[in-house]
Amino acid sequence: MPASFIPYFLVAQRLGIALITLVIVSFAVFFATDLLPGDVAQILLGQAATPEAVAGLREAMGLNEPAIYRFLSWLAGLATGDLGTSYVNNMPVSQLIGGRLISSLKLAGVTTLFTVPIALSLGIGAAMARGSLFDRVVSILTISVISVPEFMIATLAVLIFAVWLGWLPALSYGVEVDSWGAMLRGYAMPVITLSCVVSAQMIRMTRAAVIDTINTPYVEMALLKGASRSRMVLRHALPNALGPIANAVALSLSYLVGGVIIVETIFNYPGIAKLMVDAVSTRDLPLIQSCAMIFCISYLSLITLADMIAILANPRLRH
Amino acid sequence: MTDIPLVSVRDLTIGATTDAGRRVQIIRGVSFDIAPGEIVALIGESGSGKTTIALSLMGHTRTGCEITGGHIRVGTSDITAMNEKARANLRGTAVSYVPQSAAAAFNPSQRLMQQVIEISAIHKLMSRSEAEKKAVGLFRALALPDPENIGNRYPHQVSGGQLQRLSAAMALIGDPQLVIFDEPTTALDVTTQIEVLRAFKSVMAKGGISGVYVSHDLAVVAQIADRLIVLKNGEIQEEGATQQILDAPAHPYTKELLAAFKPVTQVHAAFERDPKEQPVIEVDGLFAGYGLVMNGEPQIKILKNVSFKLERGRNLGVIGESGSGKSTLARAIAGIVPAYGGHILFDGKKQQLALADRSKEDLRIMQIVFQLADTALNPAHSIERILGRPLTFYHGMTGRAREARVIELLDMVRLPAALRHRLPGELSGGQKQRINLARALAAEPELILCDEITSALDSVVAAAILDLLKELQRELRLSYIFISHDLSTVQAICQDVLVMYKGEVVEALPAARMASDARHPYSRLLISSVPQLDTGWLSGLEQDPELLAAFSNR
Amino acid sequence: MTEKMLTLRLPTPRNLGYSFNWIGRIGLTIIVLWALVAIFAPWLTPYPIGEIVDWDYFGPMSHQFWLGTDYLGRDMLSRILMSARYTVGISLASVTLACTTGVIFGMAAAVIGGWFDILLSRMLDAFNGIPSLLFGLVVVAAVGSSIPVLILTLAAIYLPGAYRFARALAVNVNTMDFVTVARARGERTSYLILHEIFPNIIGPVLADLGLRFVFIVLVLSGLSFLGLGVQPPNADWGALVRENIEGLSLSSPAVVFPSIAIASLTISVNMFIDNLPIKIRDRSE
Amino acid sequence: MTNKIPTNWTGRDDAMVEHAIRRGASRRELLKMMLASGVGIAAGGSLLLSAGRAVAATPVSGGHLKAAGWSSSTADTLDPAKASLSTDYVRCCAFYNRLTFLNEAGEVEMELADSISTDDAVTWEVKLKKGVLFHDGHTLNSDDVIYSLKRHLDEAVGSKVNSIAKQITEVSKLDDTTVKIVLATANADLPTILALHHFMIIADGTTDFAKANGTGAFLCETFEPGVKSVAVKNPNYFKSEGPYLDSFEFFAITDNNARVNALLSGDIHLAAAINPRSLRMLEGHDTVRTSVSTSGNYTDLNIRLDLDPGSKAGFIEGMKYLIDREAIQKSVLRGFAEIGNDQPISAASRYHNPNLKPRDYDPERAKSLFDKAGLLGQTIPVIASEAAGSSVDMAVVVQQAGAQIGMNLDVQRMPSDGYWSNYWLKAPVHFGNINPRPTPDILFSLLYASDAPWNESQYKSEKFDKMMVEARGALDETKRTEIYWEMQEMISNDAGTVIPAYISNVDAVSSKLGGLKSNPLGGMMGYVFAEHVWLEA
Repeated sequence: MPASFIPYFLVAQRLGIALITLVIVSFAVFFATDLLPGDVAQILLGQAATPEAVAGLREAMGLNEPAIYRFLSWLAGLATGDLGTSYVNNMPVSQLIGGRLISSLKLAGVTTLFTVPIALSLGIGAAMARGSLFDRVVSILTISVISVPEFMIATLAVLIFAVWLGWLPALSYGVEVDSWGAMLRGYAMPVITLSCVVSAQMIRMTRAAVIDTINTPYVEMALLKGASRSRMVLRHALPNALGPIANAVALSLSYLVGGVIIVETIFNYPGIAKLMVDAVSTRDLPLIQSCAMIFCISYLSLITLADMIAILANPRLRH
Repeated sequence: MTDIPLVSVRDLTIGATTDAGRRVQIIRGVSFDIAPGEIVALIGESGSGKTTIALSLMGHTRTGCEITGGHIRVGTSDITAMNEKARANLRGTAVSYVPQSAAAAFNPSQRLMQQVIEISAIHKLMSRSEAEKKAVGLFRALALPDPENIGNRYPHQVSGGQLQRLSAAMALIGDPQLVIFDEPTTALDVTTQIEVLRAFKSVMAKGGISGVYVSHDLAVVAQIADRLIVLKNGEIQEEGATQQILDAPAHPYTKELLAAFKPVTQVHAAFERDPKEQPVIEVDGLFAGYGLVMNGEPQIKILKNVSFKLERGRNLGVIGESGSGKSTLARAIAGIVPAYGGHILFDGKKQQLALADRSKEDLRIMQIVFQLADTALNPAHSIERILGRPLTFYHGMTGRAREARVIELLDMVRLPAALRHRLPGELSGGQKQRINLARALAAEPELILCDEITSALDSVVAAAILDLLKELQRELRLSYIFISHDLSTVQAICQDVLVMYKGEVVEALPAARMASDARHPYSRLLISSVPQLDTGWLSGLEQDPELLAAFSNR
Repeated sequence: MTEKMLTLRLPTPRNLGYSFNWIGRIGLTIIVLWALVAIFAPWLTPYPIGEIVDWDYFGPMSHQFWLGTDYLGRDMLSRILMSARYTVGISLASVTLACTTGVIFGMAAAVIGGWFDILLSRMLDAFNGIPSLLFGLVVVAAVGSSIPVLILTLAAIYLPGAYRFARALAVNVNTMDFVTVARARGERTSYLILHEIFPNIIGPVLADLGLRFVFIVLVLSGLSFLGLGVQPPNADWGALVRENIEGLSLSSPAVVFPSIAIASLTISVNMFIDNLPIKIRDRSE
Repeated sequence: MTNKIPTNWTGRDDAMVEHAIRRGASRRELLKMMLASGVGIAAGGSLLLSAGRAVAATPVSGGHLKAAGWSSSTADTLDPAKASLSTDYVRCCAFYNRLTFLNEAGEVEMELADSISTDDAVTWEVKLKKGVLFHDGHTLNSDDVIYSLKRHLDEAVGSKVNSIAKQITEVSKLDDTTVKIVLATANADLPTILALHHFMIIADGTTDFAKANGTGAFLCETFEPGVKSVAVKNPNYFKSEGPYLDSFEFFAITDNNARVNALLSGDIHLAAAINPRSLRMLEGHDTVRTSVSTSGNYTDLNIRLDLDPGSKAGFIEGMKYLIDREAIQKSVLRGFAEIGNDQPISAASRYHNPNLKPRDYDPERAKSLFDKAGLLGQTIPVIASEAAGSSVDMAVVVQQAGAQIGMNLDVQRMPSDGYWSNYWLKAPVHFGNINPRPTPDILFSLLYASDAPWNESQYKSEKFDKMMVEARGALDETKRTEIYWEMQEMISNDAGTVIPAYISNVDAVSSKLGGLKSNPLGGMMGYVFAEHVWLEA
């Protein structure tokens, strides 16, 4: 094939693999759900679940059809872009997810915009000043930050900024995002909390990757051209460290879609993670499936994106 | 030449700190001058400190090292007195550097032009367009193909020889008074090496630029340097005009160096084989390649219909330049790269083509030794473990017996028994290569495939290794297939030679009469390109440009 | 991540032929300290872990209760000491398990390559796609809750990450000549993996392990809400922070000290791993 | 890494409401009047109410209220029949009305019904208020009522009160504003039962509950299950009083701490059902106050009589002595509870048997009992879960007591998820959580009759069953009380349910919030707060 074609080929290949993975996941999730005791009818009725009531509700919900059949019909629907209808409240799943997905993505997006630059600059800084006091402080700091439980950071943030200082709202939800200021205020605390969780890995990986490239002859060559240390790192080391860095960033960020349940709970942010929890606890198969798909897709697309960046950053693969 | 030298170095001492924090002197009181327009060569084997000295002229020392004494003056500036910033200002403008491996010294993710003119950008010497114009001029001067556009390419898109010349352009862009060449041609094929040397020589002469040429290869240095400084263990052994040193070396070490170059006489078979014996190995119509295998054929085909026969006790040399497929041949024979066509007979016995299908015994009798000893030895294993494994694996040796044998093997390759507790990282290049060899011997093979095993070594060390190989051959009735790009080495040990080009054998010759018998134009080109220990050789060398154009891989 | 950060030029005693900088030593000391606490906890605790010793709740530090009391009025010191057992034990066990299996699979994938690699990678990616909440629930439902199950679950959750990481490293090492030599010698895959590749990736792997350890210590407390955690009245540090989180606004020691305990352990583990003792070797060049 | 938090699916909320109608309350007066003169009672209640308000601070109109419950999920619904979480009750109360409801005093008042009358407590006649408009503009009539009541009998609807509704054999239309209800057996409690939140009146033929169409004080502007709902004032509400708020927003903050903090930071005006532990956080904040309502809700330790170890004589009694009720009341519930005496009728009910004293904490006695049962020193698993409020802490308290007498109680915390379907009623020794029911009769028939669907301890006694039926029919008050007292005694002594305490409910509210009365009927003023409260400027 022509060299210039390689990236497209790679993309296609990645996408193919991603699709296969998705199918595997949906099956796995489905059987996992099926393994769980109690079904949606039983759980909906909760304490009021007298046998006959359950039976009646099951009948009405069409839960008596074999599970595999229900799954396949859901899959078939998915193929036509129909995510199915929630067992629990007969609303189309797409409608249930829609808004929440967007808010989840918003949060993830803002966090990314906030965290990535900081994490990268810290990592690069540490690499440049390797072995220096700054380097040590950063590495200890990163560990300390992630070793504080997420829910504690969140609660602390609320206490300080909302209750004691009253600068920020305690709830990230219901903030009218009319102005930039309002948005910043609204997102500040969840973002801070999440950053603490996801940045550590990025910082460490960035530092390692940059240090690896700093030891290469072409960076020494830059030095022998009279380049300043910053130029050496930023112009020569960094571009070649991009691949591994992108990978680390992607892995950390993949947490931001499905993993933010605690933040959603404490700041009452209507995201998709909480939706998933509800779905599982009500055994709402179509909803569970759709959420799982979304998590998986976001994870895979991030990984794929990272690969793409790695490819684009490397002329050898690009040309 | 004026009287005041451009560079003067006085009692330079450079110290290094080991892992354990122990201080060692690696340069011990070195003094020398370089006149304007003069090219001085620093000669010595690795560890002699030649590169360290050269870099110190730019005020740069590698991590762990630092200038502990003496003075370095370049032009009007006192390098040793300067702070890092002032030194940085000097780099690229007053003194510039041409690295050993341009392939590694170019940033893979930047276009060539950008890197070539970076110096002018860093020191704000001229506008970008001027710089580019100047660069193109240098490209032309350095006889680079398509000088207008080559700058737009990425490093991986040009050949090694071209990269090396580009790195020269990179060094010259800032009009330095002094250029440091750090083994600039070691990594190149002989045919390419000639062009590069020519290019260097002409631009240096035109600009009247002084140069420091670091190399272990006397023959190359002879072509380009006015004066030689012979180094060993961080001290100057001998210093003098090139011709004078070549003709009348005073210092024994210099003599030793030269000795490594004495033309080899015909090598005889190591021992008489009895005629009934089968050839140790016979290869017939071998095809091999890499990549995805589709309907029995790999995507990238390297070897095309290679056939040869090697009698017991004789050695076969395989020469050719990078990309000629000689290494692939070794790997195909060893089964690492399974051939997809042809036969391999060992001792008349047909061998499976794929490694996986061969029996332990078949694997044992044929061992392969790789070029780069550092990557061929597991850095995490002690020497004892490295040598011990094949003993256990093939001969089921353990405990005392094994240790005894390891010591024996070390002795065979002329290494002290104490070495067995070391890690590869702690050995010199030569020592590593010997261990590499000893590991092969541990299997007690009948045939050893030597893939460029001497090319990474200093000439003296390499010579020693070759002698070792010969001795071992006599003692152990071995046969070698000796793969190399360097004819003199091949001639030094082989009776027969295969010349390979683009995966095919273009000619098979008796080693002794190569120069006379070679018919195929490529073989002739190759042979004529080997540098001679004679200052006039390069300038006198007549080569058919078409031939060059046709065969040297740029 | 291999290279040791924070190495100091301070002279360090080399009686063992090892150089071990002070940061590494502090780390090790704290780890050992907690390990000892974990082992001898039952003899150290002033009160039974579950006993309500004070009608008041979120009590302050006092002579009677050194670290105050928790939300039920139980002695915090006793609870932290006892919890050390579960936090240290379970976390170490599962992180080791996750990394060992992950690394072995990763190396195998790199060495064997081909379909094995693709398949394994896909499967684990897929597993990553399954929400761990669902996974946790299924585990409880299927096999019930016990410490071993807990350990296995944690390990399972962190296996894919370790795998990905190890595989990337192993792929690089796998291209080295010495691996080819071993292959040409006819070595089995198991040998290639364990003897040729593993020693050369152990450094980064350890560093990675350090980071995972931190996460596992925290996730541990999360699992208890799925009924998968340590059963009451016992708890792990994370759970202690959780159950006393209301005390945060009162800056009660009941929430502060468990957090400190967690931080001290996780940080020291990383300090130790980043500064493992290095054997002193002098280059002969 | 942290997908794991408690799923807030506790059946606990379930019928938190019915608690509102804990006591058959006004039934005596009702009966008197009705039986004396077969005339229905006029709705004088509203007068009473307004009188009550007159003394209270003067209401302020307008404002946007933000209130936070403690649980919500995608299962949130506007279908009264399916209502199960506090959030559902609050919404239903805002958007719909019932035929009757119970005021702060627990007395039956008419809401949509103008009067309810009967001669024999079997056949009832319900007259509807005239000119009550649904949000969609159509006028309330018999058909709406008939549809609303009948759908509870249809299993496909999945009604929570299906079992209670079963006693209704006929609902028929006499005229546009009169409905006839016929019961299977005499039950004078019908007006009380009709006050259950599930019996909200919806428009005839309604099947889509994406938006609410009721007669309530607020119109449903937005409703996102598991997220929030926004309600705006109903301009033509049929009641003379209220609502005062222009609009109110209701959602849930599941994390107790977050809920309290949101209140403290002024992001919400009401934080429902806060953990007594966090009361200390409120101290020193004059912007907030609490409203406590004592309730009959309880978490009980269930020991099945039909399984080991419960089947061994003495074990259950032993456990009743082993449980340290004071510790539970003081430490676990922080004093916001009344100590219980192992039977379901709390002191708040007029049928509560005061002679029945709670058992003392007496480990020694328990020890001898266990010894007798031959269980001493054995390991007995005790199943608890976050699902049954405070059960885990209670379990630990018992466990400690057990440890002192060499009784090894192995507490096993199970996931909230699916607790009710997987462990409740099933495990030999487990915790449950029961919400109050309007009448002793419902409680008994639901929990202790031999054929009771939720017979937590598998208590079976023909005598008990007989007494239950007798009491239901017994129209003489003292007689009935007598019977109920004896039944309580039987449960307390013989049943396997250990009921250590009745748990109160604590709401924290902004001091701006006016009109919210501390309400004996449950949190958030019995979920009807929206139409009664106002925001001080």
